[in-house]
Amino acid sequence: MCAQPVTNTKEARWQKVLYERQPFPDNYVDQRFLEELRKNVYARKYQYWAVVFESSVVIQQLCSVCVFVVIWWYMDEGLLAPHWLFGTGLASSLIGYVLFDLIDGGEGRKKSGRTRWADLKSALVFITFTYGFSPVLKTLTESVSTDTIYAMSVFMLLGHLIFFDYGANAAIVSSTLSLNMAIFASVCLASRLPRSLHAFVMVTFAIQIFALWPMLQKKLKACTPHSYVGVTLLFAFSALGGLLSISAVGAILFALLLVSISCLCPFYLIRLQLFKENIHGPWDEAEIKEDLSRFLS
Amino acid sequence: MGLVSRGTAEAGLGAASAVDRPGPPDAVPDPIPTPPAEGADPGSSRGPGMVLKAYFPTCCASADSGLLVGRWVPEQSSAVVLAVVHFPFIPIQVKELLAQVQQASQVGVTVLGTWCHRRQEPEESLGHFLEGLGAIFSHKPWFQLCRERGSKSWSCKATRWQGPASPAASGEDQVMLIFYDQRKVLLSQLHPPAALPDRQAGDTTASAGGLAAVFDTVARSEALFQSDRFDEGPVRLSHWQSEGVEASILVELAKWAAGPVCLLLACLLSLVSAASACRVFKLWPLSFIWSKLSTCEQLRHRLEQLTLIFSTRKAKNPAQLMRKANMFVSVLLDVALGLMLLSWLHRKDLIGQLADALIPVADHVAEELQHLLQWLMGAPAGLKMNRALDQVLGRFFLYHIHLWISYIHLMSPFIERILWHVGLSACLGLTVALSILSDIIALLTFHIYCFYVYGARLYCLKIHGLSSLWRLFRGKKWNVLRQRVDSCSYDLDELFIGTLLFTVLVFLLPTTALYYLVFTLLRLLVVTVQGLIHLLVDLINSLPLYSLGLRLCRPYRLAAGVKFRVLEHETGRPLRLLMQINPLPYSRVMHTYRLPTCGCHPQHSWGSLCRKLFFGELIYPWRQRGDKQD
Amino acid sequence: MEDEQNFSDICGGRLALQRRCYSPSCLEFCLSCPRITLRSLTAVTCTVWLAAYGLFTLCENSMILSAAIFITLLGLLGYLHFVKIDHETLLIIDSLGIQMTSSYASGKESTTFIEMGEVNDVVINEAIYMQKVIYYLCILLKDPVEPHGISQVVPLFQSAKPRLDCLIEVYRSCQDILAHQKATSTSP
Amino acid sequence: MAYRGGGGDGQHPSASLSYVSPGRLSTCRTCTHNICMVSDFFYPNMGGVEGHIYQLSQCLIERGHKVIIVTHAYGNRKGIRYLTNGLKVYYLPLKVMYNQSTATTLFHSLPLLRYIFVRERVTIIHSHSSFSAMAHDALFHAKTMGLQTVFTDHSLFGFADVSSVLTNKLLTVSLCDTNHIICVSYTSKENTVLRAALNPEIVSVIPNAVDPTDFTPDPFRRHDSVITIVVVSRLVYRKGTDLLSGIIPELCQKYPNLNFIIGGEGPKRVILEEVRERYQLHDRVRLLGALEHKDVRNVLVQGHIFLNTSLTEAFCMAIVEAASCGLQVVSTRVGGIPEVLPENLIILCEPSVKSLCEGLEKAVSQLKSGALPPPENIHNIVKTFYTWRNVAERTEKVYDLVAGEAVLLMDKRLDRLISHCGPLTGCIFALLAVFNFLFLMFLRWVTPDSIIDVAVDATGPKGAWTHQSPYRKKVDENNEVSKTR
Repeated sequence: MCAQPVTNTKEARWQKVLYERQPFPDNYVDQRFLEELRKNVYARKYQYWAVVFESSVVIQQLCSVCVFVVIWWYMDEGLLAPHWLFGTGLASSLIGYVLFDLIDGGEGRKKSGRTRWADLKSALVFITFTYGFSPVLKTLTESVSTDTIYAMSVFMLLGHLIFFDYGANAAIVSSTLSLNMAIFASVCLASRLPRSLHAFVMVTFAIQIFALWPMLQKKLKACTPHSYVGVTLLFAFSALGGLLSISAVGAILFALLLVSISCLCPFYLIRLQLFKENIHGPWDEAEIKEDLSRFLS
Repeated sequence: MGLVSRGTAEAGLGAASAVDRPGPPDAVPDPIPTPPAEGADPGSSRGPGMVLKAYFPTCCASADSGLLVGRWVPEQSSAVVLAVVHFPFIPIQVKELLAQVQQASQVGVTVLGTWCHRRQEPEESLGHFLEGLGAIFSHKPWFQLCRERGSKSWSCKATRWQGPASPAASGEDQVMLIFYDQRKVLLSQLHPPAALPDRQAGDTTASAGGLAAVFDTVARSEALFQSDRFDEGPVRLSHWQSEGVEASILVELAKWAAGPVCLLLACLLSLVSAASACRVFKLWPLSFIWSKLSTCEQLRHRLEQLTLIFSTRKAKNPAQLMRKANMFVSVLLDVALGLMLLSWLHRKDLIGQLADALIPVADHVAEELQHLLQWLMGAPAGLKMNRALDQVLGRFFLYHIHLWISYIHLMSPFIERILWHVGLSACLGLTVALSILSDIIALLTFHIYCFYVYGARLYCLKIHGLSSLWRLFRGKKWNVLRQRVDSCSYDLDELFIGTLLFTVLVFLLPTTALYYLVFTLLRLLVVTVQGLIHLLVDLINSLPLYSLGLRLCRPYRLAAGVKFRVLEHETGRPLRLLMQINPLPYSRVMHTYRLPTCGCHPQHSWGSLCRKLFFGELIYPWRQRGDKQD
Repeated sequence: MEDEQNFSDICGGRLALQRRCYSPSCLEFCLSCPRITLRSLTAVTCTVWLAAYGLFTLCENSMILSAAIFITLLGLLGYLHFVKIDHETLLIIDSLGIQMTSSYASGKESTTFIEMGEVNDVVINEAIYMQKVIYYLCILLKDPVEPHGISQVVPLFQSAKPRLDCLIEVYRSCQDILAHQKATSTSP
Repeated sequence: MAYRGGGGDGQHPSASLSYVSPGRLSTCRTCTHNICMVSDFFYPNMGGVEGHIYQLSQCLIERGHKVIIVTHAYGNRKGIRYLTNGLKVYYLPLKVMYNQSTATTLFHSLPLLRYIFVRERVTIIHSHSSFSAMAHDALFHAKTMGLQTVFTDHSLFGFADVSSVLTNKLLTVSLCDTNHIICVSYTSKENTVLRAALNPEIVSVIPNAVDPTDFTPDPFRRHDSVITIVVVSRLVYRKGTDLLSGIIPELCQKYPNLNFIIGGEGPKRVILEEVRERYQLHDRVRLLGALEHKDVRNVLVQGHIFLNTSLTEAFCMAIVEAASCGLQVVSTRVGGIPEVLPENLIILCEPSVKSLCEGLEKAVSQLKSGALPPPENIHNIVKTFYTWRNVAERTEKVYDLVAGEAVLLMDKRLDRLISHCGPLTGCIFALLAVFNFLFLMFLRWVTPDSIIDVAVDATGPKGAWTHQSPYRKKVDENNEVSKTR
């Protein structure tokens, strides 16, 4: 099926154009076939310790969930007085609040333009609503069986860990959803506590550890990485200790989990990078580099 | 006698058995040229020869020889024979008669040709005489229809005289004989009615589609059929005779009497309607109640129907007449049924028993409801309900039921009298009684309705709150401008409060949902009963009984069209068809003549109904009449 | 005058086409399906009754048996009266019209007559039917408002769906008569 | 002409079938083929694939082949229809799942397709567009029935994300035992070969074409006082509408006498309107909305420069049409676009606002200096490039080649599936193929080929379309007008 006899294919050189009839069959394969094929154009090289450092965010979140559960267990057992927890929580959050402004000399506050009055207002809202709702929370789930509640809260906390914003830009990340799930779980668990004061304290604590603490972490990580690492280690060890006081097995498992996440996973990530094979060529859909929003805003 | 003559005609056609006689008998004055052989292409051999159609009334099949009187429809090239003029006659008188008929009925009735019916041995003279007639009544084509003694073989030829001057140069045409029953065609009414030409415009406009034209001609030339067989007119015609005169006298009497009666009744009805239209009833709460009570609807509907029936104006077209008749019959049937019901009720004092039965029944229902509520306030079917909310709702509803029972007991002494009057109302018709029954049911189940409304509102509130909070939970919000869900960043405290409320609502939902479910089921039960009653009422209201009866007893009155039967046929003879009326199928009768009902039927489909139920919107019985007097 | 040919329908069943020619201007086609066979009838009945008997053995209630008998009888009657069409007739009368009669196994007949004035043409058409693509004969009705327009398509021989060869037979004769009709109606 | 019923309006050639006796319908042919084009995309839907199928079929019919088209029902346009020259189109009642592509179970379409293939005596199945599920179904069934198969790929696909990985796997399965594949450009060929892991020898490159008579220049329609830039494309992301929204303000601020005419509709129209709002360009930027194919030329001839901002294109017909109308083309250098036009007719830029603006400025400066050749010359050059007749004869060669080959038998096909598509997928689809074969056996048992009526050819060597009364022909002409548009 040649357009012309095969003899003169020698002198005529094949070109990659469609607009002129060439003395080659339609299914002719030139040696320049696939020459524009590229591989792993956008592949990135990772540094081991950098990856470990990044993974500390996950560690933090795991630890905060663990701490929360431990505290709840203590209160459920009645080993921990709500007043004491409330006091410590209040103190620690005040300290955190002061730190939050000290770290970056308050330009973060300037940027957001949020006044202290607004902070005070939202704090008051928290306190009043939680206090007002605590009796309702108390009677909310009494007819629901405890296992259901546990299952629900475990599910919710897992969701919180999954959807949390670890700094990766993926589709499923939604900090709102993760926070809401955490609050939902805390309410479920709080409704199991003996008295309404307990419930109140539990929910406030949940807010502190799930909403306020990550903010502070982010800022720490941004400004003073070293202290951040220190805080992370401290936090992790405290969580482990708390867990240890409940069950040794749990503590060991948790420790293994932490180690694997912080050390093994980065190692594997870097190993698997070698096998990456990503094909690129002229057929790829070109993506627009510059942002076009400036024309619209 | 018309009937008799028609009977013989049927026999005369001899359509039944195929007796093949040897070819055309020599008796025929001039044998028709035999049509071409089967195989050959008819178009070519016949040339421009047009097939003429001669519509011949079966009742004239046995008439003596004479002249064919009828109408020639050029556009279908068909001749509609209406009657036969017997010998002897004086041509002038025939022409006069035709002129009278023509100006009476605006139909171009002319002499189409000759008709000879040989009972005994053929005599040559008659044939020639008939030939000669063509010269007197000149018409082209000139039909010569002839029936043999054996009454099976007919011969017909149509000649186009090129003027009387040269009778030799006459072209022959293929003729097709179509027998039709004059009476049926006269009385039948085509569906869908063809565009009938108005009387003034005359027969020039009678160019409605082929068969419609034939029907129209026959229908309009009634004037021809007025003359009875016995009155000694100058001209003796034979055609379909209307039945005996006595019956017609009765009819005349009825017609004569109808006018004043209608007038009287119309006056009465106008009085009633005026009374009902009095301003007192138009005040707000009353008018609202009227609009909600099915009884009033039904009465209003009946009133309209009666006024329409007894309006002294004449029905313009047969459809309106049919409609009136249908209404009349349905009203009659309705009242008859109602009277039967009444008699049945008043025999051995059923009313009293009912009244005695009613109160206990209402009490019993209330008891059952109380039990139901007790059950709900426990742990029904092991469901996880919130105890506090459960108690609150339960008490609330129990209090309602208590109120209800006291109300019933308050009105218990009057029940019997009320029922008595209700029973009397049955003489206005069964439908009225039924709608009153449905109203009573609605009144007696008012508490269920209240429960339903409370439950539905509560549930609806919860559902909407939950849906919006669920969006907040996912960090989304409903954008009103773009009508879609956008993502938005909430403040911390907004999130917290939203989630708190969300949790609370989620855990409280099952309780509300259960109450809602139970009461919705009760409500649906009541609504279904009411719906059934309303359907029955609508059925009685809308059934076109008169048309159905007509279709049953006189199938030819309502014609969907015609159908043809090929009569036993032999070569060399004109093709003979029998045209019969194709009666309207019952489904189409129903569809065409069903009367408009007063009630509007359910607009929402099942899907939308389920949606409404799920989202806790209020549903109403079939006629948007759920909320009685609130 | 009258001849008979055998054809098959789209599912391979037998069909008999009778062609009666009363006069060059009047033709009649009668397409008759095979009658309901005793075997299938007995098969259906027996299955129903066996099923009923099985139920009866489960729950001792003689109502079931009588109900089954009634159901079969009613079903048979309904089938014969409303479903099973024995033969379909197409009567074409030049310059008068086309008449379609379909007569059920119970003897009930339903007739429709279309005047020549309304007929635009008789054609063979293709349609997607269930999981098949079939040919069928149909009458095109004139659109009263605009000439050459087509207001409706009336399919013929709907119950017995004959194959193409049979359709062509009928189609040819129809076209002959229609052609003559057209010729005469144009020439006054 | 409005018709009721599923029958559609196929009666005109059928009405003339009485002149053709069934005995004449001999099927096996040596020189000519019975081709069945299968695709989800056909008129009344508009686009590149639709046009390709229609024009190619017309040219093949004129070369004496028998061609039928099978697609799914669009609205109440179902049943069987005839287009110009008796091109027969089956609109099958199948469920449409996602933008005009039917849902596939790989089995449910077998009975109808098999019936059609048998009654039309089809010898070659030619499927179009890898987005069309129906096309893949048809390939699958055709192989089961032992018919030759050809596939034309009209689109490019990436390898990066999950969805494309899956689709590429399916394409591999579908093409691994297809006889021949046709691509519209060399880039598209490379892409397809990579995606379906094919032997490049069985992949031919046959470009699209445009009808040069439809796209003739008309210099008097454009005002030389202002410079007009024309954009005709669907306003979606893949066509680079975002780039356009960046280009418009840049150039409009730079050149006072520069106008834009934008034809096309789509979800991205909003941002163009926003840009127009912001910079008060209502008098200089005209948004025409959706264009009929016949109006495109009238829009094109109003402009001097044609701008194409696509982010990916297999073979961009729009720029060929524009060049054929004598416009200077400025386009992004993506996909197969560099192969379509020679350098002197096109200005290629990188897919970014900056580069495109530079390209446009270059074009404007050339225009002002009068360096551009007059439209007639451009038209005369371009009209020699791509013609449907050329496409048709090259496709015909492919058919001849394929008709020579043997279709894989069942066992070989299974081996090939398992060996070629990886163990898991291969086994799954081999199993499906076996099921399909059993289903086909069942269908053959239920309705044997012997009782399936052979369709009357409207086209092809013994086509009944040619001899018919002039009245019918007239009717069909205006049918065709009402249909193909």
